[in-house]
Amino acid sequence: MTEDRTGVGEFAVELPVFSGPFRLLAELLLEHRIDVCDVSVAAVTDGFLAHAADAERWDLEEATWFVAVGASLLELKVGRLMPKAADPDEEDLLGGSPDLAYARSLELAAFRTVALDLARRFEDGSRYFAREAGPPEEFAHLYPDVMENVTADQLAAVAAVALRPPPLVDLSHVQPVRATVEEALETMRDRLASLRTAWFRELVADCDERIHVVVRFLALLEMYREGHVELSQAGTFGEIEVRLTAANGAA
Amino acid sequence: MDDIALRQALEALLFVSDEPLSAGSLAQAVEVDRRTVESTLQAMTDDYETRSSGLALRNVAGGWRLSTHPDAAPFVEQFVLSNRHARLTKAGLETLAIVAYKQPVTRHQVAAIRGVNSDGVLRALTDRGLVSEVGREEGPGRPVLYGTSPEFLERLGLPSLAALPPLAPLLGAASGEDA
Amino acid sequence: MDDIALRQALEALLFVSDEPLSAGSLAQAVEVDRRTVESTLQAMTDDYETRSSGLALRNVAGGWRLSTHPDAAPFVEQFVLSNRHARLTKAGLETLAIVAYKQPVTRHQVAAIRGVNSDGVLRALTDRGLVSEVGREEGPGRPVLYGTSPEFLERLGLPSLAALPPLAPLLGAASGEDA
Repeated sequence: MTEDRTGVGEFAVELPVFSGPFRLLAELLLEHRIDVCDVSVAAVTDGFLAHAADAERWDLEEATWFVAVGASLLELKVGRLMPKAADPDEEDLLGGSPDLAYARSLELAAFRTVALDLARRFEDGSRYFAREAGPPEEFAHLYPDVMENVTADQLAAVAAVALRPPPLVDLSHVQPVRATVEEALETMRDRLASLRTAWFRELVADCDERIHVVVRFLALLEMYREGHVELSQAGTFGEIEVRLTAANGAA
Repeated sequence: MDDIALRQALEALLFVSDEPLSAGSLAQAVEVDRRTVESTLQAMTDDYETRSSGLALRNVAGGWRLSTHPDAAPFVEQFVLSNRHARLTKAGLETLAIVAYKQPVTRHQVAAIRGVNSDGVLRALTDRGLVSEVGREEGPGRPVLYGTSPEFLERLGLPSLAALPPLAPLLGAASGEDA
Repeated sequence: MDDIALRQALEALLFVSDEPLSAGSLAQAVEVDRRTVESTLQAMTDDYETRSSGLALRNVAGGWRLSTHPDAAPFVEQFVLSNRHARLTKAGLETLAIVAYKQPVTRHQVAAIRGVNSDGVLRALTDRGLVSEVGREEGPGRPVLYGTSPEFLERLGLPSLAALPPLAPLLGAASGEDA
């Protein structure tokens, strides 16, 4: 593996689908020119770590860049790997013709406008409450057989609607990694508020999985970027000391 | 709240309720003192009568209840008899479905699921012999537990409760994207 | 039957029904000609309004429906606590609009217009009683056709689908805007 020490992105990777500088690979992946599923992010990471070990010093900015790109790739990959509901394919949706696609986008815009009008009418309509109690009980004797037209399937359908748990909040649009970084940020702020100074190792002691450690590290970088913590490391792969900055401590 | 707004609120509440409402609970709902509510209800009773309304307000055992006026009873009877497709009200069907699938279940649990007080509906279903008291729950107040009756199964032509259509496939089909 | 008796009978019938009643079926029930029934219902609608009743009569979903007056809504809402009036999501409204204007329409057609799979939303709208299966399309797979339900019109306070705001001017406006 040849390495150019001018920048972390220049380190070369050797993969079945690509060999060359990592920065180029990252661009190709982000532009969807290479399928992210054909790339082992772990192998790329190993390459980066080997490069970093050879490097004379650990450059935090370069490391951040690598982690950010790595996170994007993981996110892309997660997006590709997660099962999705069987959507109609793109060609179906666009009808195959750009003109038709354009006409449909106009149609959808019209429906969205109308939907606003429907929302207003629903809002007005929701202020009227109809009576569902049926005839008062003095008329109950007139219809002895209330079950006449009721079927078991009908009951099941009604029960399913009544008993269905409230829908889960749809998180599909949230980037999973970022959401977790926010949590990790909170955790790190809480810990450091009491500890003030800690080893990174201590801050991730309760992490069960590597992804959690990665996410805590990202959170730490975020705090560093905002000047809330200072980081120091004795040497490559040495212990990372995390210190709450004075400004932050005063808050 | 002025008298007109008070009457409006009381009439609306009595209209949607499927059982008698006490003056106390109505007073609480409209946030007006009970005495005022009672005298207003009395005045409303007379009003329905004098303006020959199709409705009648009555102070019965459990409280105040809006009902059809006796003069209109022949039409209502005929209508009820001819209206063959809607014997069990929506409320009745929903309550019966909940009892069937959640039994044994308390009044309170049914109300929590439906989002409305369901005492009247449960009583009507009990009167019909479709639902029955099957025991009491352990714990404070020992509330009555309801379940479906053998007659319920018979009417549906089912050998046992186990023969009710499974709910899981219907529940499982719910998607993350809701309307 | 004189006007007072007719009003009384109509009010009582509207009170006991749990769905909108057409002028025709009301006319049949009270044995009065339809035209008289219609003009009486119209006069009653105005009456409820002018005398600040807690009730309101509306011509919705192809029939007449008695309900509480919107002015009393805050009290009723508190009392009923129903989740039936829960707001629809954007996706729900959009899908509902498409079904309303394109009905009868298949799942696939809805998805093609929205550009996303809409099975979950359609399902939720069906559960909420706003959309229903209205048939099956001829052709391979015989896909289910969806349409809006009478409850949809009732919730919107519309007498019929013809009363929906026209879509054509919006399509024109949208096409004039940008490319």
